[in-house]
Formats: sequence, C-alpha cells, structure tokens
Amino acid sequence: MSRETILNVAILAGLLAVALGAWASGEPFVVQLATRAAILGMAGVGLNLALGYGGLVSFGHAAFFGIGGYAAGILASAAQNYEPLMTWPVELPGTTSMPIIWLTAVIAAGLIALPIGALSLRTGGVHFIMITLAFAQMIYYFAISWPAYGGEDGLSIYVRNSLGTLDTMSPLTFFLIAFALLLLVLGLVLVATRSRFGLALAMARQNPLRLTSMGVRPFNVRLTAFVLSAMAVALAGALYADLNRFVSPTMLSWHLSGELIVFVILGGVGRPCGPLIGACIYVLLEQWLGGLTDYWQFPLGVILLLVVLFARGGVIGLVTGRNANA
Amino acid sequence: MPKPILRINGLEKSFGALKATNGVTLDLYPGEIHALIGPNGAGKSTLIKQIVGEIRPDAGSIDFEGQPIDRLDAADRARIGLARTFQVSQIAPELSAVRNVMLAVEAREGRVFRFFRPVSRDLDLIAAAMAFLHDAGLGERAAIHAADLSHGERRQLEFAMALALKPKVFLMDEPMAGLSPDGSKRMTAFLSELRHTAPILLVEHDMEAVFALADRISVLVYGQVIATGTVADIRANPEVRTAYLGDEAA
Amino acid sequence: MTLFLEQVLNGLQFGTMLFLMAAGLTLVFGVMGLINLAHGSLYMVGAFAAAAAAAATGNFLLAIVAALAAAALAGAIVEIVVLRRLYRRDHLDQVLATFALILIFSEGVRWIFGSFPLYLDVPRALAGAVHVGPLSYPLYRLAIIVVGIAVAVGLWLLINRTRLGVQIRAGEADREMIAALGIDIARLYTVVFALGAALAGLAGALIGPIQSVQVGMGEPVLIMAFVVVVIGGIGSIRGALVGAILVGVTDTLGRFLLPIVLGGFMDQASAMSVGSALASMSIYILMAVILVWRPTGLMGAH
Amino acid sequence: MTARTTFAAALSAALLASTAIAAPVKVGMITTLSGGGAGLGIDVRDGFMLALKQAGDAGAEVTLITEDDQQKPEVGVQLADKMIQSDNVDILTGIIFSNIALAVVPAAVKQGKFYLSPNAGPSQLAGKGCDPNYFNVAYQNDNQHEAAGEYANTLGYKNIFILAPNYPAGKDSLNGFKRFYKGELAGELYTKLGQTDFAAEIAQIKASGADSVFFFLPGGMGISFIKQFANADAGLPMMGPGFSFDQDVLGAVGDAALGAINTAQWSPDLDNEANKGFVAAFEAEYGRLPSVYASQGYDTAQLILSAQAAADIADHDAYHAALKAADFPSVRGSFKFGNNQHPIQNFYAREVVKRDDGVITNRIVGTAFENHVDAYAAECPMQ
Repeated sequence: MSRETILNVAILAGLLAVALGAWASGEPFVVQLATRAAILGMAGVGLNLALGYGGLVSFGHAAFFGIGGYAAGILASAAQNYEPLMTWPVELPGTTSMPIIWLTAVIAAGLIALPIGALSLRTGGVHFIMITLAFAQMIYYFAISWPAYGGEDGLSIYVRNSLGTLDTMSPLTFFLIAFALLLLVLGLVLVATRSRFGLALAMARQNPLRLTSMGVRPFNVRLTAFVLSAMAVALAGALYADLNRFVSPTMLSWHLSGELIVFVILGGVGRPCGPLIGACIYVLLEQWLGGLTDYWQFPLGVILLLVVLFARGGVIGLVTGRNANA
Repeated sequence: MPKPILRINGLEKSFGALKATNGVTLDLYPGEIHALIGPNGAGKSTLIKQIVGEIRPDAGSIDFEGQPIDRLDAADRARIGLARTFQVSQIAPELSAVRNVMLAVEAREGRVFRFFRPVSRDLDLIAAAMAFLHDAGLGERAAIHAADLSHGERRQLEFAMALALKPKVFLMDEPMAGLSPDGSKRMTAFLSELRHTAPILLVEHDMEAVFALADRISVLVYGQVIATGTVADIRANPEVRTAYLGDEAA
Repeated sequence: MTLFLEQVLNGLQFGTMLFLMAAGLTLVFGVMGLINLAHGSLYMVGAFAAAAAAAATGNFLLAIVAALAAAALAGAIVEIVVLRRLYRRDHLDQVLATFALILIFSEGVRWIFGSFPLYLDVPRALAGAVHVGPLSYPLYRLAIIVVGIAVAVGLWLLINRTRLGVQIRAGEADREMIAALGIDIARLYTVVFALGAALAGLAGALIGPIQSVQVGMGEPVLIMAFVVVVIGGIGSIRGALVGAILVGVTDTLGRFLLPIVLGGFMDQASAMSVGSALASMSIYILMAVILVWRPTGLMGAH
Repeated sequence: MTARTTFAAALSAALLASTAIAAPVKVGMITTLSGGGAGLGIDVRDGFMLALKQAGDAGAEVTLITEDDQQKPEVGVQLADKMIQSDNVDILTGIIFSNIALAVVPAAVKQGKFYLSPNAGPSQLAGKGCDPNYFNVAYQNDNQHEAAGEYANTLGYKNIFILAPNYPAGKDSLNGFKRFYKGELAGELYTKLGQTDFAAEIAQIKASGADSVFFFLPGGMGISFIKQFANADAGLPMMGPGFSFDQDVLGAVGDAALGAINTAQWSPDLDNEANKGFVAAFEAEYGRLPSVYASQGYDTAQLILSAQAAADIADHDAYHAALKAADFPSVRGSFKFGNNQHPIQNFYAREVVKRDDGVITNRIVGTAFENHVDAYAAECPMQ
C-alpha cells in the first residue's frame, strides 16, 4: 500500500472511531461534528471530481449543495404539512423518505447543472470561475426573493427524514448514514476516475487538444464530470439539510462555494480522500479558533494563506511528499 | 491512378492583412507520402490546422473519401479517420505511456463514457494499447509517466497514439523536429513502412528525410503552392530553387 | 419621462462606480493573469480609510487621498508578500489565496475599526441636488459620474500615451516580450496591482458617503464587478466600461420597470414580488444571454 | 456587640438561604459576533453582561457561554446542539436574526430548554407555533412597524410611500405598517435584500407625489438609504421602525437622519429609574450610548435574574412561572408577558435629535401604543 492509501484508510477509520468513541463517552456534539465533517467532506469529494480531476475550477458548487438541501427541505415540509408538492400536471405528495429525497436531490441538481455547465464550459480558465460564481449568485437571489419556500427565512424540517425503521434523530445513527453515503460517493468517484471515462477526463484536463485529435470532444467529457460532480454535491446538501433540520439560502452563498474549494485544496487537489481531510481540518480549526477569539476568521485566513503558499499538494502532499498534479 | 482519399480545393485563410493560405489545392492518394515543404511562415501549420478542423478556412473546401467534410468539427474529423501528430508532442504528462495509448484505443472504439470498470482490469484494452506501443518501439517504457519520457520517446508515444486510432490518413507536423540524427534515421524507416498502413501528408523541414520518403512534394511559399511533383521534379524546378531550395542548396 | 431619464442617470452612475471596480480587476487579470477575489476588500479598505481620514481632518479631498494611498499601499503589500508567488500557479491557488485574503482583510478591519458602521458623509460642497427643468438630481451622484468618466479617460491616456502603458500593453500581449524588452517585471506587476487597488479604493471612498461603510461591503460589489468583467471580456478595459454601463443600466431599469411591466398582466402584489425577484436576477440573466452569443464577452479576445 | 452579631448572622443566613434557592443556571448565548451584523449581537451581549455585573453575587450564579452564529442559520443550529448536548445549558438566548431563530428555537424548546429571545420575534413563533418554553423579551417583529403605521395617522400623513427588502421580514414589516395606517399609499416597493444603492427607488419616491416615506431596511441597507435620501433633497419626512434609526445606525449616518420619526418600545431618554441607571452604567462601562438591542439584552438578563431569585431551575414548572411573572424592573417601565409569552408593552414615537454635546440620538415625542398586544397572540392556544 502506498502512503496515501494508508492515510486514506486511516482518516476514514479515524473519523468512524471518533464518532463511535464520542458516542460511547456521552459526547453527542462530537458525533455531530464528525457528521458535519463527513457531509462537507462528501461535498468536497464531489467537487473534486470536477475541480481536481477535471481541472474545472467551479466557484459555484454551493448552488448544487443548496439545491440538494432544498430538495430535502421542500419534500419534507410538504409531507409534514400534508400539502401536495404540486397539483399540476399531476398531484405529487411530499415525502420524508430519505432515499426518495436523495434521488430527487441528485436528479434536480443534475438537471440544473446541465445548462449551467453547458453555458459555462463554452469558456475556460478565469471566465469559468467567474461565470459559475455568477450562476450560483443568480440561484441564491432567486431563493432569497422567491416567497414560496421561506425565502431568506429558510425552511425548517422539524424531524429528520426517515430511512426505513432507523431512528435518524439519534446522532450516531445519522452519522452512520452519512458515513455510509460518504463511502459510497468516495467509492463511485474513485471508480469513475479509474474508468475509461476517468482516462478521458484526465486527458481533458492535461491536454484537451490531444483529446480532440482522438475524436473526443473535451466539452462532452467536462460537462459529464461537471454534472456528476454537481449530483454528488447535491447528495451532500440533502444530508446537510437533514443534519441541521433546516435549509436556507446561506447553503447557496458564495462563501460556501469558497469553503468547498478550501476543503479540496487543504486536503490535496485530485486526491480521493483529500477533500475529506480538508473538511475535517476545517471543522476542527473552526471549533478551535472560534473558541479562542471573536476574530477567528483572521487566523483562519492566515493558515489558509500559508497552506497555499508553502504546502502545495495540501496535507496529503505534505504527508506523502509528492504533488498529485505537479 | 486511383481516386485521392483527401482533396483540398482552393483553400483560403487570412489573419487580418496576412493571407496565410492563398488558394491552396492539394491531394493525397492511398499508399503515398505527400510532403509539404516551404520556408518558415509559409503557412504549413495553418494549412494542417484547417485540414483537421482546428481553424475554419475563409473559402475553399476539403473532401475526404469523396465527401465534403467542411462542416465537421475537429473531433468529428478525427473520428472519420484523420489522425494528426503534432510538432510538439501532445500527451497527458501525468498518465503513464500505456494509459495515453489506452485512451486512444477507447476513443477509436467509441467507448469513452464508461464509468464503472477500472481500466487497470480491462485486459483487452491494455493488450491493444501495448501492441501499438510495441509498434512504436516504446513497449519497454509502458509504465513510465509520460512526463518522464525523453523527447524522442514522447514522439514515439505520439505515434503510438496515432496508430491506435487506426486512421485512414496521417497528417504529420514535423515529426523529425528535435530528433537526433540517429532518431531521424529510425523515424524515416518507420514512416516509410507506415505509408502502407495509411497515406501521410507530411510537413517537414528535414530535407534529407523528405527526399528519402516523399512520393510527391508540394512547395508552399507565402500561402501558395508554387509547385507539386516528384522528388526529381521538385529538385529540377527552377522556381523552387530560387524561391526556397536555392538558399539551402547554396 | 423625467423619471425615466433620472433612472437612466442612476444607471449610468451605478455603472461608472462598477467601472472603477471592474477596471482594476480586469487590468490585473490582463497583465498578470491573476484572479483577485480580494478586490472587494481593497474597496472596503478605501472606504474605511476615507471615513477615518474624514473624521480626523474633516476634509473630503484628504479623505480621497487617504483612500487612494491606503488601498494602493495595501495592494502593493499584498502583491509583494503574497500574490507575487502565485502568478505561475494555476487559478485554483489564486482563488484560495485571495479568498483567504478576504477573511484576513475583513476581520483585520473589524479588529481595527470595530463592528459598527463608520460615519462618512457627502462633502458640503457636493451636498444637495441640482435642478434642470423638472429634473432634480443629487449633485454628488453627478460628481461620481464625472469622476468615473475622468478615470476612464485617464486610464485610456495612461495605456495609450505613456511608457507604463506601453509596458502594460506588452504584458497583456506577451509575457516573455516584456522580459525581452528589459522591463523590470516584478516592479511593473507591483505598480499595476497597486493601480488596480487604488481604483478599487477610490470607488470605496466615493461610495462611502452614500452607502454604509462597514465590514463586508465589498463583497456584493465584487460579484457585480465579476459580472461586468465577464460581460465586457476579461482583460479589456474598454469592455469593462461597456459592461459596467450595461450592467448598471440593466440593474437600475430592471428594478424600476419590471414590476410596472408585469403589473400589466398580473395583480399588483404578485407583480411586485415576481418583478423584484426577477430584477435581482436580471444582470445574471443578461450575462447568460451575452455568453450564449459571445462566450468570451463583448470585447474579449477570441 | 451581640445585637450586631445576631444581625450579621441573620443577614448572612438570609443570603445563604437566597443562594440556596438560586441554584446556578447555565445560559447559552448564540448571537452574531462576526460579519456585517456583529454590532447588534455585541450590543445584546454587552447589555446582558452589564446586568449580570450589576447584580453582583446573584449575577455570578449565572454561567454564560457565548458563541458566534456568524449570521448563518445552520451554524446557529449546530451551536444550539452543542450547547444542549455538550454544555448542558438550561436556557438559550441571544439570537438577533429571525431566520436563525426560526432554525434554532423550535428544536431547542422541544428538547425542554427555555429560549428567551432578546431580539428576533418572528410571527411563526408568536401565533400557532408558540411554546411554553419560548419567551420573547423584545417584541413581536411586526410591532415597531405597526406602531409606525399608527403614529403616521397621528402625524396626519395621508399619502405615504413604503418600502422594504424582498424577504419575509420585509413583507411582515409592510403588512404590519398597513395594519394600522389609515391613509393612502403613494407606492409600495420591495428591494433586493442586501442592496445598497437606492437611486432608482428614491427617484420613484420623488415622482410618486408622496407626502412621506416609511422604510424598513436592516443594517447597512438602511444606512445607505438614509444618506442617499437626505442627499436627494426629496424634502419628505422619513419614518421607520426603531431599528432603522437606532444608536448603531445613527453613528454612521450623522445629520442625515435628523428629524426622522421612528417607533420603538424603548428610548435612551425613557423616564424611569431603571432606565436612567442602565443608560448611565452602559455609557460608563462601554463608552457609547446603548442601543435598543442593548436594552433588550439587559432586560433578558434581568428576567433570568428575577426568575433565579424566585425558583430553582431544576423545577421546570416553577421556573416557568417565575419567568412568566416577569417580576423585574424593566428599562421599558411597564412590562408583562401576554398569553403567547410576548411582551405587552408601550410603543413610543421617537425623533432623531442632536444633543448639546453633538451626539445624535433619539428623543421620545409621543406614544403610539399603550400596552400593545401583538397581532398573533389570538392564534396562540396558550392561556
């Protein structure tokens, strides 16, 4: 096993151990933190597919995180208030079933990512960064000003959605659900990057000209990666809504897009578990620095800056001593 | 003579006031190497880019196997059998040599959008790619990251990828560039055989190689073809001698 | 009609302010290929410096000078200490580093100036409104339009008529060329970045008197400036001008006209609500439409 | 000597007895301490701390844990979970913004914790969603706007232009205003939330023929609007809810706000002993005038202290009764809870004035409502 593989197994095992240990010693809040790290890590893993493997620096993935969250919020609140989701053309009831919510979140995000990606991918580089940001802002303002789903107030899910007979309100159970989905997403991303498509995606990032001359349009490959990545992030968003039992437009804000990028870079770009490590570190830093000073974002900024300047390849790069995308 | 597989009719392309391609007409027949020579800035690379569809000509047309391909984009043209090699080798530096070629095999098979099966377990794909790597003489270096290959080896990798596409026509932009004398010699032998696989439109500066390889030569000066003919014709052509060869021959 | 004219003026004024922001952003990108998310922080620095200087001296001109100096200095320091190391990196690293700079600037300013908005008022000489026929328009907003135009002209002269301009244009065309011309690239980059920062600081100081001088004030403007730059074409100052005016006028007229237009075929309350929802998205829709038509923006390179 | 010793002994026994009743209570304060809205959270916290400090030993019986919600609802929820699960707090308080309160409060009160709101009062929690464990010590969100609507009648405004941001609190605001206002509307506008340039809106106001303007624009939006409106020479009187002209805003807008009428349940010049003491102590302690948020934070702490003196937190029902009694000297003078545990209190009209020392502040010029009950109380099933 390479050092990176050992590290990956260690971080996953560590996260699980922290959650189980905290639960055993009566620290439900720590379990909650671990859940948060797992969910944000999942979003980072999803973003990494576009950003790390595809070289698509999307500054608008909060849009998909929020869409996932709203899918959960809207379906659940419709079900909890016994109001149909829509009455035309067919009457659709809401639901509190997690699998249906997850599926809805993933499909909705995919459908929205398709036109956004298709428009944004007509350009590249800095254009792409700014355009994805602007699209995310558009959705953000829509969510704030559209009154049907709470606008700025957001939507409350009073009781977590259900998964079979499990007690999802139990912090540990919910952690295990999130952790299982994290493993699933990690596995799928890993498989996809090692598949035939993964080769094409690597070429689209490293040498699009060559890919074209092989008869494959880089646009199609990138768009596929963008949409898949959006879907993974939306799944994380749906879980995040259930974690907080609440959805609001802040899930769509550009700060969150920035934080998702931070997870990826902090851990290591283009590393399967990098974003998870990044998310864990970020959650820890937030807790630790937040306890030290009101101005905790200042040292956080300094730490991030130091990572960019001096720790290329992120934490995994530091530990394994090489840079994935050098 | 059989019909040409590739035919370029009256191609024109301007960049501002500069006419980079000025009414070029060319053709390529099965089994031949047609060399395109000319001084720097004559518009050779621009012409290649128009043939592969990277840039659009202002006027003129291109026929492939008797069908116009002007409306096809670069990826489409690659898919119907126009394979291109670049002056500067275009590879994925972070992938191993064999992975680079595997992608070309996938692309030719039209099976790129497969998400689940790891390529490392796709033995057919690996075997096919290895065969092309061997053909290009790079079999020993299959597992090396492309970034770590030497200049010459990258050129070989470039050819392995082109071969893996099983094209109907090769368009080669200065394949000898940067090779050692020994390397050029081996490349010459390789290309000489390759013409039986598919005809080659060869842009090249190395006159020794061109004269050794070419069945026909076209001379491009200021965006215009001033002469087309066999090696002997071109050597004998006074216009070519003054416009181009003269300087070098002297 | 008077109202419509006044709204167009408002759009122009908003546009010139956006231009000041977008010009610096696009200049920095054009010359060093750097994406700077912290541009909005420099706007904030300008506004805070102006407010502090105005409070200390009571002189608005001194406040403007202080804003220019503070933003340019902050820009130069950031360039020398941080950004200089990132030109050769990919955009991803630049995004993260400048994101970190936003956190540092925002909390740093809050540390120094406290959490409450600062006081900065329109200078007495520019207070009040001018009256032309039935139209009355705030003098200060007219002054912003004038300053915006002056800056646009000044930038044009700077780029087309000075030695620095030659270097900037050379830098945009070809990075290697400036080295070949024997220009000190490090110095050029610092100067260009400080210039961009000063423009942002100027925008902050000009807007401070009519808006709230508070932490985080730069972020909405930054995103608007991004939209402007994308519409105009990245790296093009002329594009930034056209894009800024377009965005300014679209946003203003959208807010004004959409509820009225929608009121024509739905009831007043929903026209108001749908209209304002659409208005807040209008510039993003404009951007999407322009991108479909011209992916690299109105004046972008192909 | 014996007499004195006996007296001292009796006194200390009494003190001991009172501490014995008041088992220490743990209070978790989730409030906004970073970002653009930090000023409000800091004022609530400072007001709260001042009350604890003044209470001396009794104040020391209140353990306070303060955390920053960053003005993000999900952070608020996470902090509430932490405080309930890990810190085992008995009472939660502190939230400034309604959207955060809506995310945090329902779950917290369901888990048996008291929540005392020092600011946010969304209608959802005042009507059908009211809860025995939820007390609002500030106001119901609509109140200040309702008071403004009522006072607009008193001022004789007949054709007012009203505007607010396009989000739920903005809509509640304008609806609250219209509930009591009897004149015509010259126009009604919703702006983008976070918008800071109002040139287009001001032009419309001027063109509308309005005789006055009422606006609710929170935070920096309001500051921008006041400055721009004053600068446009519109010549129309401005009115707003108290938060649009409170101490945090006035420092930033200066003379531009002079003469504006606004409505709130409190004012620094409100004439009662508790308030005089509070304003003086706050200025001495922090070197600035208190805002309405500080007064609310102060009263929240006083409410807890009064409940501490009367009941033990371990006895939930008794503690609830003690809170409901609201037996403390409020800086607002009269203060009691209605059936939905929201205040029944007076609302005053205030005018922005410049004091002789140059400080700009509010002065009471009239009373809009006496013992006002909010509009949702009837929907609340509690008695």
